[in-house]
Amino acid sequence: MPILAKWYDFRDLGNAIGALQDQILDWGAPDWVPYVVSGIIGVVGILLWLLVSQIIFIWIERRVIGLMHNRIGPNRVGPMGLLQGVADAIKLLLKEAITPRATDTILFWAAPIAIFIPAMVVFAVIPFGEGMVLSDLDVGVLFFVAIGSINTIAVFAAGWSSNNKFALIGAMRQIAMLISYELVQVFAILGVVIMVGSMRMVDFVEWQSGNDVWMFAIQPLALVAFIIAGLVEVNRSPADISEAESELIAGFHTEYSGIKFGFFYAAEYFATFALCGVIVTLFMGGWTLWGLEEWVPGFLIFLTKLYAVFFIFIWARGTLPRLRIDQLMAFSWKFLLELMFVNILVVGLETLIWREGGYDAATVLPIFAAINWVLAIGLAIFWARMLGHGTASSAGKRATLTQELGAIYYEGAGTPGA
Amino acid sequence: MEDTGTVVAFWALAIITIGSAFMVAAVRNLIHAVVFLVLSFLGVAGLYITLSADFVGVVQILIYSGAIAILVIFAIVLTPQAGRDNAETSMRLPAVVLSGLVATMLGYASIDTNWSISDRPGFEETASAIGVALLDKYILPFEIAAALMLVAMLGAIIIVRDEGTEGAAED
Amino acid sequence: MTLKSEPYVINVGPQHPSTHGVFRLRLTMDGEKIIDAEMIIGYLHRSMEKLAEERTYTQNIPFTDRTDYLAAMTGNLAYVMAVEKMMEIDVPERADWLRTIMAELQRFASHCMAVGTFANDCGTWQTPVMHMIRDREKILDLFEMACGARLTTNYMRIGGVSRDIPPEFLPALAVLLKDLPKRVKEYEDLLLNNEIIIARSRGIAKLTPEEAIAYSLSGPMLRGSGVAWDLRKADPYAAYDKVEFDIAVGTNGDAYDRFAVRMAEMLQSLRILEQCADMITEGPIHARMSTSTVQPVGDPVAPLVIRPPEGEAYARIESPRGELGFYIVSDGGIAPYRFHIRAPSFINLTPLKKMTVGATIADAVVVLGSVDIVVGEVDR
Amino acid sequence: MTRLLAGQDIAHQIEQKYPEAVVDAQPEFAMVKADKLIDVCTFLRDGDLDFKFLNSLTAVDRLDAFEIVYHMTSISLNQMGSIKISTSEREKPVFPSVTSVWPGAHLQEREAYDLMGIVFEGHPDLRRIFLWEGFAGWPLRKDYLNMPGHMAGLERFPGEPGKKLEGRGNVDA
Repeated sequence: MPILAKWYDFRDLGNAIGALQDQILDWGAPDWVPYVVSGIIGVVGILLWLLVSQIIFIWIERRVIGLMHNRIGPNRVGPMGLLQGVADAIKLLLKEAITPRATDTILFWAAPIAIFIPAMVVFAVIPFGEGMVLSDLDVGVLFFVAIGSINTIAVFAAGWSSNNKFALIGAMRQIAMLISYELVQVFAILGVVIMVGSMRMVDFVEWQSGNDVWMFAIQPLALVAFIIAGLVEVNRSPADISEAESELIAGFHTEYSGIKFGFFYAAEYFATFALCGVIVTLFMGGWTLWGLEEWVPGFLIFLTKLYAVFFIFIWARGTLPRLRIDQLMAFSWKFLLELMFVNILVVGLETLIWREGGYDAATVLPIFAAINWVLAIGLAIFWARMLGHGTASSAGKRATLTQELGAIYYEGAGTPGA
Repeated sequence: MEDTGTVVAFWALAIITIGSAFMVAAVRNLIHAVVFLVLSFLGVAGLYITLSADFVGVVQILIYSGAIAILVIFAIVLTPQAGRDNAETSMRLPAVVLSGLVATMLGYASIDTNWSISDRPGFEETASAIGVALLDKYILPFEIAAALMLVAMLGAIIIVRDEGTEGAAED
Repeated sequence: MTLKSEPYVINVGPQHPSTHGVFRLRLTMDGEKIIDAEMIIGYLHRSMEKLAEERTYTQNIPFTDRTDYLAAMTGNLAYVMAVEKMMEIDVPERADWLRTIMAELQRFASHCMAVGTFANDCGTWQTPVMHMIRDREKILDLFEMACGARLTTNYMRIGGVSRDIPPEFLPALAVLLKDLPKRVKEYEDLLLNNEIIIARSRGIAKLTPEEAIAYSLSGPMLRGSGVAWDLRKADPYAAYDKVEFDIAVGTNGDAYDRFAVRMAEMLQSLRILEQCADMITEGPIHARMSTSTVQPVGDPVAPLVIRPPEGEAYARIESPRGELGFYIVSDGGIAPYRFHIRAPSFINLTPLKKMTVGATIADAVVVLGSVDIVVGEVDR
Repeated sequence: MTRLLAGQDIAHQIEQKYPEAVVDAQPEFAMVKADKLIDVCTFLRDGDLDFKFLNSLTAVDRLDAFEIVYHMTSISLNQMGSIKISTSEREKPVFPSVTSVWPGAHLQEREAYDLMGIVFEGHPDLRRIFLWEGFAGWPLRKDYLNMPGHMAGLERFPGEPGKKLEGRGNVDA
């Protein structure tokens, strides 16, 4: 496929690595050395990209939120404030990492690392481009969910060991949220896996480019649920409950300072990048864009899509207020999970009909898309009405205006927030 | 299984698993014990992956270190009487002797028997193989397990429910 | 199988992002539920009532800016009206109009802060409050144009106002009155119908009208519980009897309704300002003081030392937070014998314990946001 | 307009129910006996005067006596009135607490206790509200931390001609 299969054809990084491996073998190294070398190059590549994009995204996020607040955002450090990320990193490095006296030192020291590692390991599975996935597990998506579930322990260790009431409440809230939204996340992915028929990340991309359709067009409900569950998992507003500034100072990482806090801060960004990566791979066609990947290197398309999804998270953070912890839990157990069950049932039936009936994709996919869109919207409204959301008593109401002095307008009908 | 990478990985993971399992019993602080337990779960998951049973390995991470560890943590945190350290027992010596005996017996048994290496090639697609096996060959145990878990969940809700009805009901 | 859980105490404040100043709330928690709430105040207590006894009536005017620093104009107006009531001075009409304009501008600016910080407490990342602070800046510019100060205005005098508004004030006000209503409608659509804010504040800290009156709440707290009681209508002062406006009333007495009442009052303030802008008359801005007071050399209009007759007076106005009253006792001296401030924020906090017990920390923050306290006025 | 009820009208109403409760009736207020306060206030609240809203409760130190001034409003009738109670006890003035009649007085009575040292019997939680527990003295009293022979308050502007109040010396030119 690549015309110039030379090592400098960077459209497919595989060439460079392939040329390097042959070179090493010519030097007569044992057979496992090129395997290790390409692994290291892959890891270093991802690490560099992560650090650079995190530093840039600190600036982009604060600028975009600044524009939403019609103020300027960081512009002091470097030209147009571009070095803000670097300044933050240096500041965190130089600050003294205080360990409060009565903490459980081993856990206190281990928690930031325990949060940082899963956020990095997840990138092994995400396919950046053609042949550019660090380890092509055929249980790729499940690996992403499993690693996501490890940082629950790390959050608990952080909250428990810093011996601070606020941290403990934050940690307990975080664990409760993570567990209930992990279910929703797994079911959202299940819908997609059923339709694609495999859990390999590269298969998702090939399925979507093969049928020339993006998965979110066929399964909107799964995308919405996955984004909401993702928001909760990476603890970003409107679900940043455990570090809700207005209530608990900074949730489970109240007691951390210096580079330990830097790890928490970086881990949140890396987890969000990973989440955006998985969203793009599962729902938005990974590195393919209707044939554009022939000319433009796949990973550039993938990264632009990833940054676009990240922008949606920033947008949500800038505008939406925060839910209370019990409302968030009720939303997951009473609303999202039921929608996911129905979604899996419908997708399962559709795939069964498609596989058994032997129809080809072009005729059957538009029908499925129509069914799923109508189902998503209808089901959401119906179920919300069932739970009493859309009814009159909980609608927004302006204050009544009156001229009559001393009159009583109290109805007392308002039901507490559902 | 013989190339150097997996052997090195095997021995590294074995040491991690056994070491953290031993630390679970030896360490004083209960929460540290749980963290070491999680470490040993991850070690076992690594061992599965060296045996190229990747689906089981990943599910091991998801289920054991993701859910069951949290269960254990909540159990520890919510039981008020549980002191935060491994209780000091006078049975320390007999425990060591007994575990030593069991360890040597198992070690001898595993080294002495000559395991027959099956010649069938390893599965590439482990996930679908397990899925197929679960849903046609072992469909009955699969359904029974599902029913059992459902009953257990309902039981848990009922225990909490009637105890908290007056509190939870109206507000 | 009851789980034995011992309650623990959490200090929300005095240094805390959402307590609107140095206000400390000590909560005894059982898990997520609050079982006891106690407010500890006094961190900003400057004992103004003692200081005022050592200064002449005119020297006390700057104190009234600093009790409720978010609504300085209404603070001046209340004190000045109390002294005028004692000395039976009637204020010229232009001064009345100026006082009404300044009071309504101050109400709009203060409600901007109140509504913005309430949305903040519900969790929005400072976005609404930033937009509202931008509108508040425009009003502070008007204040600066009128009396040179943005926050502690010190604009009113006993018998009138300190200086007339410059010629470019009214055109600037007209420009402002053209685009502010659009802004407030935008906030209403964005915040009033926002499901998450409704979920967070509907049904929180409900107070029936009888409870609200018994706890002597006033302002948006009282009107939020459905009692249509507004001092601008009940006891019209300055030029309020010459302008048309409505009283905004809530129907469920919860945090959401107080928030909705404040939003509606912002629109009513703009309506009053439009009428004042075109009905304002020319004329003197300060009453001619009777000779019984000590006349300084030079300016016969504003006497340096005012000596009210012996007696007492209680005057009250509708400040953005509620009924702001001044009870002044005079013994014929040049300084007030007793200077008592009836602070609406302080008294609106009476049912705080009843409102927060049983809720969670997140609700306690929303309740505090809906009460809209200014700690300078709470502690005096 | 809010109708200001004269002290005499209020006194007249009170006398019908409690004949000997009224001590003095001035245009601005009606002075009531301290020990009859609770009955009078409950009557004022529930009677046809309908004073359900307590505006403010203020303690005044009249050198020879302590006064508590209650301002009340009737929202339904748009009327306002005020009553006073007084005691000459200087060391430990004690008054009955009206929190049972108007819960709104809770914080205001604690403030009066904290700044003026007036004890309110029957108050559910009488503690200092602004100052810390160990604070000595009551700041708002006229004789608080006074220089001997000098009473607080500006009586005459230095160099100002005009009459000088007895017993109220201040820094004289």
